[in-house]
Amino acid sequence: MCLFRGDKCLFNSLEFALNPGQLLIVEGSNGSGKTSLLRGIAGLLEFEQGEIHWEGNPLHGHYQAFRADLTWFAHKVGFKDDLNLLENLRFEQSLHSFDEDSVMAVLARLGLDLLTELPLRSLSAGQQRRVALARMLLSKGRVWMMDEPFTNLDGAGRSLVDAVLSEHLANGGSAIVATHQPLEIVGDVKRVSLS
Amino acid sequence: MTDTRPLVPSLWSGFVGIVRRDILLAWKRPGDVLNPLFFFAMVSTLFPLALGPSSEQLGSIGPGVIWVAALLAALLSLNSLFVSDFEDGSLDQLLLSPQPLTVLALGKAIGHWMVSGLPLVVISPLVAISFHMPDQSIKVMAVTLFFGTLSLSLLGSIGAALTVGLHRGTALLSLLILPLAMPVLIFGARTVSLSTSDDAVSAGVYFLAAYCMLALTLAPFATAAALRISNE
Amino acid sequence: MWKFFHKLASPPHFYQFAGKIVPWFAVIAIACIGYGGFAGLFVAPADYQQGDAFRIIYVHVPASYLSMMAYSIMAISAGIGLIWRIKLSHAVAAAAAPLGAWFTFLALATGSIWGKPMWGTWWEWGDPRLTSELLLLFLYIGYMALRASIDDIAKADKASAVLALVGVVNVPIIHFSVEWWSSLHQGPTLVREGGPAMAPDMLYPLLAMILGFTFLFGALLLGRVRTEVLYREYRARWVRELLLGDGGTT
Amino acid sequence: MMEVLAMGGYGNFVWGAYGLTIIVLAVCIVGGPVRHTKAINDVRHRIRAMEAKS
Repeated sequence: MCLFRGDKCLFNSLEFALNPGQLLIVEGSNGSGKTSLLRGIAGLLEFEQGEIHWEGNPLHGHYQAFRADLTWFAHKVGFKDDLNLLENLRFEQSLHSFDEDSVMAVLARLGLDLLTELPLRSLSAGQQRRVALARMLLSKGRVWMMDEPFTNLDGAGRSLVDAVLSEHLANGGSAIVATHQPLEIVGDVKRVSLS
Repeated sequence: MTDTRPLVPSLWSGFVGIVRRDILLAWKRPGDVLNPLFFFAMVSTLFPLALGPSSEQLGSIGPGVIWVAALLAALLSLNSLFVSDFEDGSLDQLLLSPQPLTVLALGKAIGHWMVSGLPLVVISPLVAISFHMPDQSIKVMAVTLFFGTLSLSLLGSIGAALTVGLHRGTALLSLLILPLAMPVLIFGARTVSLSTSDDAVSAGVYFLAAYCMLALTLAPFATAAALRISNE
Repeated sequence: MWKFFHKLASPPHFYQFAGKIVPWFAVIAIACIGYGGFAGLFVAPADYQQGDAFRIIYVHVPASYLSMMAYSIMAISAGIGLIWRIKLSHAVAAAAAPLGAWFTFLALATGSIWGKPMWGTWWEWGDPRLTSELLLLFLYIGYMALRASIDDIAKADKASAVLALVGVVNVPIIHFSVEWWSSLHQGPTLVREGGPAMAPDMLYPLLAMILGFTFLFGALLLGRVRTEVLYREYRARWVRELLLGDGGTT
Repeated sequence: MMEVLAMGGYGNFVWGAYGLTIIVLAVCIVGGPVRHTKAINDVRHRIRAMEAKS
């Protein structure tokens, strides 16, 4: 896999495989291309060379099966500020299917169950990150891709992410996490560093 | 969650979902809807003030003025179509959803049309009356605007998708879309002015409907491709 | 045969190949335009209706023909570049646009100069050809404006390719609607020589001019594609050798 | 000779059109190589900059 940004070749001859129940941590200083690698794998941008395979066959051209399983967590929350939590989640349901009845349980676990009527604009940055976490928990996607999950999360939030991630891996899901902070995760962990 | 493949919601629920979301957003932010309408009304009243109240002259320029004002009002509201999604990250979620992006792009364009095009069609008779236009041409005006604004929203969604990442995209969007919107303007305005002198108007209306169908089928593909490119 | 095209698609071969045939195209263009221009101005008989003013046709028709041809070249190469991800064909589209715009401007200007003696005004809205030339110019300007506002070359290529494809679908529609629009207009009926109805010694210079302009366009296009190739392939080794290494022919 | 140049009274239109054509073609013909040399210099600087960095 090789990707250029401007003149610098961000990474080349990168090779890794991700199996169910495995976590891949992408390490590297800021600007080393972690986000670009994740966006490339997800299909948001194209690599110069290299290919992604999903369940054995090349991904290029038939992304739909892969995207049904993919859940994306990035700097930006991915929800509309003017809508409240429930309206956002109802729209999310038209994109990814998740079961209705577990919504309140997930929100309660994330401490958001009392904030469902407020527009997202009025939530704190930490709470908005938890809303994005709610999408991860609700979705049935087996592949999680998280870009810097720990930004503006306090201690409790951090341990929440660790717990949620470990559960996901325990259930046989896999995840790719790009971060430059340490991650205490129990389970099968692989590391790739871009620097 | 062993190896059960998550099922993808139906296309229709994707389409309806995005249209409902955009209308809800417009409902929560009425300014985005009303500003283009006021702009349309104001631009249409500029001309009588500028050209004097003589009614027969107004009657002849009425269709053209109303159509140009509708075109500009539609362009005004178009360039923010994808910008808010781009900034809060929901565009990434749209691109990464299992729903085909074409359907979602169509939903965005229809949502925009319902929020900006339809209100224009609804208030166009009021403005038409102020131009002393005969009754049947007010009806023709509404019909042509109905198809015209839908085509504009679809064409404009391509332009909006192309310029979403660029920070000075506003003027550029009109530069891209106006030449493409010329046929709609030509047929729309001329058909209405034909109806004032009660000539046959069906040819123009049929063309506008045909162009609208063409835009309805082709534009979403171009918008989807443009979104993927500018969101890289 | 296919191997030839395959080789041509690779930038270094194309760069060398284009460099070789540009002079040939230029020579053919100069010959044709020389003959066509001279014959058109001095040899061809004057038109019985318009007198010598009709000689402007020898510049106007090739220019407007090329303005359309350039747009279709731009759209086709944009489509190929987008579908098969060939950088070279995006370079062709990028090179074709400014040339097309210049020829469209030339067609517009010579058309209106021609209009002055015939219709008495520099700009006649009744003539559908002039109006659709003008709209074609706006399409070119929109394309070039979009390309200029995107810094990353690969992204600019793909975005402008989408616009070129959308534009090419609309060109016939614009042409049709302008024709319909001007047919309503009760402007002066237009009688103008054109097409095979012309006398042979009027026609040959026109064909020569069209051929000459086409080869000239070919030469200019290939030259500019080589420039665009450099901007897109600057990371490649052959560019490095070409520009820094042995400093061979540029 | 003079009456040939007059072009049957339309002289300035015909010569105006041809003159304009020559100007536009000249701009395109000259513009090509000028842009080419500029591109060569730009790319040279960029290659040197890339090598200096890596």
